[in-house]
Amino acid sequence: MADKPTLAFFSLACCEGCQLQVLACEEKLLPILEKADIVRFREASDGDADHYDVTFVEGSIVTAHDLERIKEIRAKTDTLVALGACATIAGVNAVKNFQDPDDVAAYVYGDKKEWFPHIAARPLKAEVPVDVEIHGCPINSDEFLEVVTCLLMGKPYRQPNYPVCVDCKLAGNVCLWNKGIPCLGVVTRAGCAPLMCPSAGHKCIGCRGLVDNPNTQAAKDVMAEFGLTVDDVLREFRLFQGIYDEVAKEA
Amino acid sequence: MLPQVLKTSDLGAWVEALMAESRVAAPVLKETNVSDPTDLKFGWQYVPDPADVRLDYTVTVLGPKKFLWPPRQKLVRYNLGAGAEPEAIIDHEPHVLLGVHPCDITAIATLDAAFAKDVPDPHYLARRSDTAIIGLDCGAPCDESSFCLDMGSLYPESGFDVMLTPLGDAYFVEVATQLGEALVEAAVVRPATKQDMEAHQAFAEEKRSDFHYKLPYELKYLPEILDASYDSLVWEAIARQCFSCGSCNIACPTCYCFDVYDEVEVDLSKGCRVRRYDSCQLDPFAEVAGGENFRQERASRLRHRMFRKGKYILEQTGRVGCVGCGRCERACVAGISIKDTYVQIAGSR
Amino acid sequence: MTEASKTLDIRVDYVTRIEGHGNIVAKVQDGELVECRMEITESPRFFEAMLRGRSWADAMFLTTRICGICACGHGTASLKATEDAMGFTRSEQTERLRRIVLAAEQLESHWLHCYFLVAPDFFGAPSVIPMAKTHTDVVLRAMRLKKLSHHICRVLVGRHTHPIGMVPGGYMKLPSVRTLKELRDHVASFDKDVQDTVDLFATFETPALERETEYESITHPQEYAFFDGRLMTSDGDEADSHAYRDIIHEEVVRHSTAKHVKNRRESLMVGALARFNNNHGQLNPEAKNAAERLGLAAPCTNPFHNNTAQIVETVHCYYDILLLLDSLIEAGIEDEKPPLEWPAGCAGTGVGIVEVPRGTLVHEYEYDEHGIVTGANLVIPTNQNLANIEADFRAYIPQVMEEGKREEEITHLLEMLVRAYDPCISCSAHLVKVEFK
Amino acid sequence: MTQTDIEKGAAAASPYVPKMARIVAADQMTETERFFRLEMEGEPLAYEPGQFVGVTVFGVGESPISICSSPTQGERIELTIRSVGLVTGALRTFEAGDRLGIRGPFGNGFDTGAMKGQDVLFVAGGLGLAPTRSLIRYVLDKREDFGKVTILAGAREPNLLLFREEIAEWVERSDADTLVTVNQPDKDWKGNVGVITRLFKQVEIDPARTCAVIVGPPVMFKFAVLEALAAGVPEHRIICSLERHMKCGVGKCGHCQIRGVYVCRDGPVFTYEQVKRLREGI
Ligand SMILES: Cc1cc2nc3c(=O)[nH]c(=O)nc-3n(C[C@H](O)[C@H](O)[C@H](O)COP(=O)(O)OP(=O)(O)OC[C@H]3O[C@@H](n4cnc5c(N)ncnc54)[C@H](O)[C@@H]3O)c2cc1C
Ligand code: SF4
Ligand code: SF4
Ligand code: SF4
Repeated sequence: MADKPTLAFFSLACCEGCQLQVLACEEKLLPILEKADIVRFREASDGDADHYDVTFVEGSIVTAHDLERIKEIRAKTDTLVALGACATIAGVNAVKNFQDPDDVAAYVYGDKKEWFPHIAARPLKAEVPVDVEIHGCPINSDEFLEVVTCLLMGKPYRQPNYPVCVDCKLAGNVCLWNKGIPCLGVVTRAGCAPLMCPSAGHKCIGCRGLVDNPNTQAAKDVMAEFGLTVDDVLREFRLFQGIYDEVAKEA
Repeated sequence: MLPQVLKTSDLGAWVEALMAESRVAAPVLKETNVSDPTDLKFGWQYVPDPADVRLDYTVTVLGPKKFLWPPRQKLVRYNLGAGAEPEAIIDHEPHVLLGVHPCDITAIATLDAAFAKDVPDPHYLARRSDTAIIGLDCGAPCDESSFCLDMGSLYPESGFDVMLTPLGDAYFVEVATQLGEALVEAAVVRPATKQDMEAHQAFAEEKRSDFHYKLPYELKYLPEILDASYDSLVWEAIARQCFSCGSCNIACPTCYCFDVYDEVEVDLSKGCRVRRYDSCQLDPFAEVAGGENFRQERASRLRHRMFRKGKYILEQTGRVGCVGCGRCERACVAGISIKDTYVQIAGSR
Repeated sequence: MTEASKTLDIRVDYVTRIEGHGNIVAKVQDGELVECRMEITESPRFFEAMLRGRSWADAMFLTTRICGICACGHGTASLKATEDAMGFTRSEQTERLRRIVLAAEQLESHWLHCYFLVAPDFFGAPSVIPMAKTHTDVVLRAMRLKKLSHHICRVLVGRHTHPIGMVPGGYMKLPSVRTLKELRDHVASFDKDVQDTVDLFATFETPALERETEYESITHPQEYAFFDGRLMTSDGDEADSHAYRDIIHEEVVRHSTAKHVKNRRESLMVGALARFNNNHGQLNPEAKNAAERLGLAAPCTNPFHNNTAQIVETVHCYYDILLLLDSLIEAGIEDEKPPLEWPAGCAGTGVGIVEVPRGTLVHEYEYDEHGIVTGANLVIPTNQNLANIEADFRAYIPQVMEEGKREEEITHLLEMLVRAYDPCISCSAHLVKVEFK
Repeated sequence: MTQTDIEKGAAAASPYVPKMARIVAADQMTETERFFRLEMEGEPLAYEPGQFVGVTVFGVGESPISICSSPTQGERIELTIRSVGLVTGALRTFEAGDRLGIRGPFGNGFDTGAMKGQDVLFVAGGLGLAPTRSLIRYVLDKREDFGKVTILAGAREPNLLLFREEIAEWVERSDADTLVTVNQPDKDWKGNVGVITRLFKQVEIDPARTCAVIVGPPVMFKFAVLEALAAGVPEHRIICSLERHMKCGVGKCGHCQIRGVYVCRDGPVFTYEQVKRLREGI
């Protein structure tokens, strides 16, 4: 890495909420600006460069054009960081993958659907090598800062590999299952604390994808005990795609 | 000091007096169940307002352990760059834990033993020695998950400075230490009368009849029964439902395993070493470089927890590793119960 | 005026995004505007299709992901639509809490836009980053204010981007009165920053452009409407929420993955200026005072003044939040529980309309009797403005060419016009490239 | 615990604060293993062969690393570190003059007292040579205290063999038998080929007076133990050093626990008899 590494931000199909989470680091971004040059970040400024030491890309690949772009970006980048659920596990964009693609386009654009070609939504890693993943929809500002700190120090970032339950208990939350609400925290990768959904009283919806080696069989059994059908369970798991694969395989 | 009596209506004033001296942590109402508003959920908190204290509480997700040993605790601070100059961070200030149930008093004694043993851990012990404990006796089990009677934690003989026994509209106040005496001096109390003594006695008798043994054997046989069950198929069967989510460990008042990692400030000028609660049920807990994981199977991890709670901690510290509070069972989405497991293994081989 | 400036070929890649990116194309040949359009090239995301099959309990999770900037607005509209379909009547408490969140989002978005993207133009800075050194106090104030709006959302709905905890029928977790009091005191301490913002923007000079258009917003007899009200336009149309199609006519255009919208004229405008023009009489006294200091009076037909109207709205929302907090604190917090089940046998259509920072937002869902979405339509504010932006360009490009402006000046002004609409943050930061031929 | 135990402990020094050490020599031994010689900045470390230290790279973390030197060599300590992750990876760039944090020494170390007068058979595979070297040097430095000394060392490939020059010196010694083998030879390799257990055929073991010190990766350990047992060495005189995940070094964090035993405190050196009873040991 050069003396002052160059950072770039891009977005593909997404809500750009993850870039907002980066902005939400607020004054904590200032020391980063001292240590690195942000050469591309449309949400705050303009400009560009031929090569990026670190590139953060949010959003999923949903068109042939996106595919070209991510390959171009990859070619100019040393370390590619996938930012947020859309980029890491395809996020909500993938909900359409479970419907007929033609019908999807027709529903929104009617007889003009051919004007807007699209492909099945996929995460970055489906098309190019990704070096670091920051999960979440949206990402957690603190985790972003941690990743940047690691990158600036040249040390690898290790993402949490334990389920949301751990942080949820640490926060002293009453488990939602105890309140009769099925929550995906038991199989979802942690890292969202302190802004995790269960702390706001809501079930975990699995936006950070599955933890390594989840016991999805147990998840299905427990959900079935709660009177949920396979369809219900799939719907729960499907919102952020990554989770879907595992469960669908077994369903 | 002879036993005293504190009127329930004077509790608030006492808490206020205590709060003038130091922070006071106590159970407060956290929320009510969304599907059943009569189902109250309590939690331990530093009390913002004396009126919030709820000594009628039953169970909490986390015990008062978190005040003695914060879930995330900074151990060492240092500089990055030339002179690291690492130095210990030992922060503590006097505080009072008000309303600690017998199981948690016992659990704190286990933690004391673990952290004082061999190489003492001042990060815990400094907080501990600055802690005053006001116990609160239980007249009936919290719920089906509790088996404190079995685990010998229902009648702690020490580990508290004051013990309160609820007697209708008053608390029977017993002082166990000098510190306890100082605490009670801040309260409006009157010496216990003969009637109070009788009421206290009646409470004890009722308590005796309200708690029932749930294990089919005595606690002292548990280590042996566990040993005999090591190769049992029970572990595999139970573990099939286990998510390895770690909730059981995190909620447990006697668990003290931790992870240690370094945190660096964004300007890369300083860092600190931090520890946080860890769980032996998590996948990477026993993994070493090269990918070797000595407790790869869910079943072996689950067994390890049950053994640790029923045997290892006892052997290590001389104090019970499980106090029967039932928190792990309540926290477990899969409904895995340590009590039921201990019952089950009695008959397995 | 030189011959060269009679020809203009503007091609701006990645200017705007509704759900992302867009380009501006404008061509002038021999002084005549021959081509002018706004291409929306954002990858299509098909939210309406994706909603089908989702349950009533998580329609909001999906739709908040349309936009990270207006997530609370989408959430609010989505919940209103679902509650409408369920036949659920919200409590006063729920409404007050939702209003605060919606107002906090206006603050967040307007401040972010005005300080981080618009202000650099007036300070002659390329972006906010160098301003951290040259205008430290302004940048620090901007950060403080942005943080304040974040803090409000954080306390009430966990976070601003993709709020959690608010659900159909109420809240999964209610704040305590103590929390609200702390929040109120915290919010109240920003009074000076809010007023200083008005003074700062009062010193900026707005470019001249007058083009009357149809202004659309919701309106409410008792208040400056954000959360609730009937749809209206300045041309005199009014409609109930279920009849929103009487005013909002959507149309698919080839060069845009975002649909265009029009009513009586070729285009209409939504957003802060439209709301100000339609409802200015109901602004609170502080906001009226701010409008005066900013020199903004209704009706205002200069689209550049959308930024000015945004500043007026920040003042309104800020003081409104304080009032709402006061009323909640006074009433105390009732331990209300949201329904956990879909009402048996209930099926039908629900519409939720709210004003989000960029204008009127409509969510319409059709539910079956199990509470599963069977059809959906979403009208996004920036889509509604697209045709109007094109119309403004048609009016403005000849005007600035007529005025004999220099190359860089035109570039800068066109940029500012795009920014004034605040179609999204990323686009506003992007330079408009002008090539003189 | 009594009140005084708690109060005494509250005033105790934190066991988690590293002491500073300066690197006096650093050498890349193989592609992945790096050798360090350290000098403590305060008091020198008093340690036994087989003990380990916690090595801190500030800002990155800490790793348990065996001391591979012997206390008979003087005050400086030596470490051999394989780069596998966060901390060990960061150490790749550390050079002479750089500073590190050191905690410890931790663990029990080899019971040199019990080995006195006995024959010692060393079986060291791969990185296992690091902790073993500490004892080998100790035994060779106090040669008259021990009986016959046999050293078996193995590596996957010749260029992965650690301490090559030192091994060559050991081979030269007349008071010790040293045999080396590699699994996959290269064209320059002249010595033995094959897994380390094959070397057992070439040595004579008097089971009545032999201590077998076996340290290496789990597979190697398993088969080397079988060889030693077959040669008649009793289980309590087969000695090994275990690797476990460790976070504190002082018997608290629970990571290194095997059943009731904390490897950092009760180990890392165990007899095979003990390990066998632990069941989860290997
Ligand atoms: C008693 C003992 C003596 C050792 N002696 C040496 C030695 O002389 N030379 C040498 O190169 N290595 C030695 N090791 C192994 C060394 O400690 C690990 O390789 C090192 O801790 C990995 O740390 P890391 O930060 O580089 O890797 P990480 O990036 O943290 O992790 C890489 C892998 O190592 C595992 N790991 C992480 N931390 C530890 C830990 N504290 N203990 C064990 N595994 C861990 C992780 O689970 C992961 O699988 C010894 C280990 C023990 C227990
Ligand atoms: S992951 Fe979520 S928050 Fe991030 S860009 Fe995608 S939709 Fe937005
Ligand atoms: S809480 Fe239950 S499911 Fe989670 S690790 Fe513990 S036993 Fe397993
Ligand atoms: S093991 Fe379970 S019952 Fe026992 S003390 Fe821990 S949480 Fe309570």
